Amino acid sequence: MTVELLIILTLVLGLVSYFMGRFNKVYGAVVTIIASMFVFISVGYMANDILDGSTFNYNAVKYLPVFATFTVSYLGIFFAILVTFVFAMVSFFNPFFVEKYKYPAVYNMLYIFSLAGVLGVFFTDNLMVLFFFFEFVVWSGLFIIPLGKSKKAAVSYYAFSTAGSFALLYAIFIMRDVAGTYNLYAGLASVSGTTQGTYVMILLSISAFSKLGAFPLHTWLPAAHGNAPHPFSPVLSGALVKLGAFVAILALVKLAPVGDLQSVFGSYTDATFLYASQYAVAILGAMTIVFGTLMAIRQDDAKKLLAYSSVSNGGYILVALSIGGSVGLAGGLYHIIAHALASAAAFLAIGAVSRVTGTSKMSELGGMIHKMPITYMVYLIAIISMAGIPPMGGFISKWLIFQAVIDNGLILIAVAVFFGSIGSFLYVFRPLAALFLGQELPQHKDKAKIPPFFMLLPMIILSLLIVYTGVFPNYILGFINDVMAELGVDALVIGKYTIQGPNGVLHPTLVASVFGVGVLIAFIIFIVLKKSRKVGLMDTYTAGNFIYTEELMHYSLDFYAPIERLYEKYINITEDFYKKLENKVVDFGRMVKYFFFTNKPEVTVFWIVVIIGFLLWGDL
Amino acid sequence: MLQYAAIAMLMLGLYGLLTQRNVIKIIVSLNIFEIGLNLFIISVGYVDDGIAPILTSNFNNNGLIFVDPLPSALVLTAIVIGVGTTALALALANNIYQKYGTFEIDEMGEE
Amino acid sequence: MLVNILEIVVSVLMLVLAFFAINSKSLIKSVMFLSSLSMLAVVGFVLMKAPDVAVTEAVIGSGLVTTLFVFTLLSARKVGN
Amino acid sequence: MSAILLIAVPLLTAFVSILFKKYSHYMLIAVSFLSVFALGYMDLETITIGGFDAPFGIVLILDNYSLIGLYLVNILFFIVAVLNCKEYKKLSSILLVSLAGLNGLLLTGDLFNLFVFLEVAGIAAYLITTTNKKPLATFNYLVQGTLGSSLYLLGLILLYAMFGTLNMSDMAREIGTSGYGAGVTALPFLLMFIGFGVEAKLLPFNSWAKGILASSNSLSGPMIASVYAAAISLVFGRLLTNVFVIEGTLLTIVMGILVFSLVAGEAMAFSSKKVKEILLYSSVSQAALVVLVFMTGFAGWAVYLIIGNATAKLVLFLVTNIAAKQLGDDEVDTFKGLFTNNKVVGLAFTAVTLSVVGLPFFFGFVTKMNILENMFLSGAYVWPALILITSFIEGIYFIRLLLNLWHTDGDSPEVKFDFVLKYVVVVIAVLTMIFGVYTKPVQDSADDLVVYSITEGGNF
Amino acid sequence: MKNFLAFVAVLVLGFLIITSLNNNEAFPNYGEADISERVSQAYIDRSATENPGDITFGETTDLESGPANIVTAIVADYRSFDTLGEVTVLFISSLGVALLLGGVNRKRIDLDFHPNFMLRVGSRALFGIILMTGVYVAIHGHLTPGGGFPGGAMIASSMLLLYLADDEFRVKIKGFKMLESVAGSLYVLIGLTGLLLISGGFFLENFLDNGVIGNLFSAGIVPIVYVLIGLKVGSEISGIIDNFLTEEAV
Repeated sequence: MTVELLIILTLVLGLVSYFMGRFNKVYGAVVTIIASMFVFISVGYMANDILDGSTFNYNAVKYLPVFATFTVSYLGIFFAILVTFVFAMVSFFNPFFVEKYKYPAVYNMLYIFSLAGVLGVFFTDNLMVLFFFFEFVVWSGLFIIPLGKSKKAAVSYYAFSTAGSFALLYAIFIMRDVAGTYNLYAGLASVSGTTQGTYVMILLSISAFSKLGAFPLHTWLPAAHGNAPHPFSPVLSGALVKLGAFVAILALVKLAPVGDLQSVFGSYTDATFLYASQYAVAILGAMTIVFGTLMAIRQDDAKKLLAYSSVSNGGYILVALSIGGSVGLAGGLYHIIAHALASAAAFLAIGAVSRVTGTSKMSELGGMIHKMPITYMVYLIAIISMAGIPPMGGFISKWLIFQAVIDNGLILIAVAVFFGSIGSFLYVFRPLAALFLGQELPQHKDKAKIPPFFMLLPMIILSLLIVYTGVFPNYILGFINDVMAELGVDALVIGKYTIQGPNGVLHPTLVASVFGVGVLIAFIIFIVLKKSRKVGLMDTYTAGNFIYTEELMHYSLDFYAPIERLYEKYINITEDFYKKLENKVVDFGRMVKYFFFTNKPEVTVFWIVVIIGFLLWGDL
Repeated sequence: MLQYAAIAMLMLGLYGLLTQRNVIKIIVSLNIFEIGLNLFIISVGYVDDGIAPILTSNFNNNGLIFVDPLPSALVLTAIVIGVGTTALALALANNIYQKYGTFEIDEMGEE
Repeated sequence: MLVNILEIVVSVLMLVLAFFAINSKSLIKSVMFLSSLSMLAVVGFVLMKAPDVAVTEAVIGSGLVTTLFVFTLLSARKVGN
Repeated sequence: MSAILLIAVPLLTAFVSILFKKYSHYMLIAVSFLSVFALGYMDLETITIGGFDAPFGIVLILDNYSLIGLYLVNILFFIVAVLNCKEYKKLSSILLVSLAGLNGLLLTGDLFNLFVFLEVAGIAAYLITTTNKKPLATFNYLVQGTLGSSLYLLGLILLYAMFGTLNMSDMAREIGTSGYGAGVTALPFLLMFIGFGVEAKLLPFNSWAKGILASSNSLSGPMIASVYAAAISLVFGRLLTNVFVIEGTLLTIVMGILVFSLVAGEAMAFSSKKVKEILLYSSVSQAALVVLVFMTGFAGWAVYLIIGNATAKLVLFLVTNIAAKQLGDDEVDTFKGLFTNNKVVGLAFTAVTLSVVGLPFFFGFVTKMNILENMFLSGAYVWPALILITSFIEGIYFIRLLLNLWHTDGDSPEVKFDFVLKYVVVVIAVLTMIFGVYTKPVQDSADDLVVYSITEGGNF
Repeated sequence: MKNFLAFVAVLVLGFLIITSLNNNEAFPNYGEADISERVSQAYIDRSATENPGDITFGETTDLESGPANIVTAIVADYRSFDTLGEVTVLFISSLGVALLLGGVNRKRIDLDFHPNFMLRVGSRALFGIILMTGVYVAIHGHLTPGGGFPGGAMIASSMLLLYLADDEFRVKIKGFKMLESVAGSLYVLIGLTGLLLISGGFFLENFLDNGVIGNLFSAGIVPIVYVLIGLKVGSEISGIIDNFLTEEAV
């Protein structure tokens, strides 16, 4: 199975799912499961073969146009296997949600198409093909998002993604101009270290930022993730956003940096070893972390909250990649995995809740743990990983990133990184408390029940993997070392069970077992000690008053109001900026319309006179 | 001289189109523009001491200086085309008058 | 010489008539000015040795177009009443 | 078969048709169909009229370039005619003349003859727009159109006074060999450029466009925005590549006009809330893009751009006008959810819109990408950036429009599209997709077209 | 104020154009045009396809183009295709006027002017004379100034006279339509004859004998074409006049 064949087959499966979907909505959705599992397994085989040093030629191209070429690189495999896995897991949700869409068959088809697009992006070594598939993913997503709640979200998704694609395209043209070929590696190599390299780097960064939802190109992401159909949010956050990380690696790692930082800032900087471009990206990444965290704290909609957490995690990835070095890069790559798994699991959990309740707003939910305990566990594990608490995968990656930041003495960035980490404690536990704990709401009491097995299955698998990445990271880190070797970066020093950072050694397994013991003890205490008594919603009183109505007494609503008040004036700066930009364009358009389009011929005559006069005036 | 007058008439036509907001006046201006244009075209073909480009009795074309006949031919076409457009414009003016009851564009209101 | 003077007179008259035709307050006067302008243009064509054009302009430009203008104004006046 | 028949037969039929009013629309259909059909039997040649070779007589040039243009214009004309012949029977004779005029425009190799056909086609266009029942807008169009073609004639006469010929290729050769600088031709070329700019809707000269297209109907909308726009752009392109020499101040002015048209067109479409206005301002911008591509010397791709735009605008204006007629107005809000009940038409509409925006797998993507690539390779770095920025804006408002047309919170409006229309739009949509995927013939022939139209198109 | 500014603007523009043309080395000064550099020289010498040498009025035969009036030679022979287009313009604008002003039941506009008996009879007589003049001008188009267009316009103005002299008068539209259609069709058909019936022929080729230059019966198809143009123009303009002079019956 060559890459080309895989992509073509995926596209065909997409069409099959469309026609199946026309015939029966659910069958069509089942096809998406089959297709994405098929793709995942194929990529898995491919990865296995490549790791074993197989000689099978995956890159052969037979059917596609001549210029389409593919190269199975470690980097591509790394991303592909992660993303196809997320796709495969999420696809199990499709049959349960497909009923609600306006155009279900279209949803199924586009779901598979975006998968095909992702494969193309990761495996091609031709810049035009890269752009082609990049756009393909954008467009597939574009038509899925409005099937959810909001049309506006789709428009802003399109706007930012296209800005990114066009930046990429322009960068491609520059590389093509210098290298004389559309080959990805030749192109990147040819501009490395030159002036054009700077432009390419900036353009690729714009592309990466827009895709990754990093500050200041992040405004689309919460809207799109928050409003997309429930099964598509995890795909967006866990898989498609990672395209940005892929481009970021091209821009930050594969491209030799330009511009010594010291020549730009003189001796005022704390990062003498970094280049200006990398430092700028790192600073923006740090701002992204802070911004995402602050915004996530304020959200009421759990999906939006997770979306902002995705923004913030994108910031971590950018920081890690721009610092580079073996620790930084390894941290970045590991964080990509950790966040993909965690956010997919978290979004799936919330999707499962929303499926039965019809809302994902924290103020309208509560006490779901009673009916959906497994979903609760999944969500718990996911957010622990997101907050970077051992023994989950998020801890390992954050540890590596911290190591890299501290080791390089980047104080400003370190502050942001730590702030983000603490901030994530603040926000990830709010949905936990609001959605799952607390009082069970009467309006959802009857509807809530344990999700069907096929919805639980992917959630459980994801949770197990999150734990696995936290406890035994070394196998994956070994693979990451291969990737880094291909990228020309020194390998991270890892033992059988240890990770060697610059400031010390981490024993993930040991940490995990300590935590495990702690949890075990806590569980035993929980079992042994006297159980708390369950009371009904009415069977309680507050501040000396009896409660007479079954209304929600929510302690997680406006929980951080004091903190929010500190910055609520500034939250809309970027949105306002884009809004203003849009208004400027609209005003300009209106103005031109007003001045040029009347029902009198004099306007045309006037301009004719002016223009002829202008020409002849020049002659005088 | 007539050439300058022709250019000046072109400009007056433009001036009319630029300032007039009466349908009839606009058509008049357009006509002035076209007359200016026709004069200009003919002036381009004029030769001092040339004779009209018609062979008449007792003449041999050898040694005679004719004015350029091609501009005349072009102007013939241009005049007729001009009449066609003017007729159409006037018919439209008639329609406009029937619809709005006025020839003044400013009194018709924005559509 | 005579021709030159004639040219200048015709040119100046034409320009004056054109100006009046554009700026005249009354539409019918405007049309009449246009018609006389057209007649002068005929003289111009003759001066430039283009008899074919002169004949055509005299019949079509000056006669016919004026008639159409007048008819339009007449019918408009009817509607106006 | 001589290409002169493409002009003579419609004219003859038009003259005859006024005697048989009842059958005139059958004549229209028959003749426009035969024109398309007959194109297959035309040989590429230079046709002399009246037995006098160029530059003394008038010649028609049938080369690859005009053949493609003829195919495009005749097919689109046929489609529009078939869809409207019942409703606008009265206009059949006029449409026949307009067909002759358009064919003449595309074929002629003589600059003055071009003016004549410009007027023939132009007057036909004014009459077609009278069906909008907006006499003032039509009057405005007429005045500007006449002024534009008069300016073209003025420029032409200046050229004639300098170089003494009216034939295109002869003129180009005279200019090339005369040894005068570009300064002497700047004024005539500017005048001619403005003349065509008025017809081609370039921005400072197009105040007629809104009045005409914003209140267009299913005949005038597609006719003006698609058929006429295609023909005018193609002729403009021939002049730009073969005759005009644009340098120095003139180049600055022309580029200024084009950039302004491109950007302002998109901005205006972006700020519009009516479907027809969006389409019309977008076509202003597209027209400027076409001229820009011709100016930068990629005639072949400009032709494909024209083809893409013309077919797309045909579908868009047809669907919009039919829907607007049944719904009463063309506000986006009224149109919300239009396609939930008309999925077939909706899909076709979406496909062509996406092609205009430049989605991969569609024809528009292929042309746009190649234009950008070629521009970039020729060392022009600014134009691709500009085109990308405008496409970005274009994408946003088209996507916004599409989403509105597919999704609604309330009830979807009921609109009936007849079978022929459905068939036509689906075929066009499918073709856009086929040539978006199977790009080889397009890629190959584009280069031929460029070579041909520059070296031989003017019968050098 | 606005008008004044506009006036100044066009004045400046006119000045600029005149200066630019004066400075233009390629543009000939007024009266100094060099015809021999232009294609027109070939029209004067009739040497577009052959070299006939000197041409003498009334003697030289079988030139490539026969009319003694060089302008007519261009309009109706060398560049006859333009003329076809021009006729079409008039045709379509008469159609357009009919479309815009026409209706099913139309009656004359009341002109507030009722001609007396003398005027009516007198104008009938004058009508004939003008009509004859028009036809004459059209037929002699290849010899003298004038030709189809002024001739046609004269025919139309004779109709106009009838309209003005009789407030009940209306042209038989149907008849004019017929004339217009037949004349136009014949023009195209003559063109097509050149193309189709003569082997190796061209559209609008002058396939008849050119005869002696200066004779009434000379110049091949030119007089025929010019008469057809005259008839067509006459009927079209009469149609236009009729449409302008009538209104929808209420």
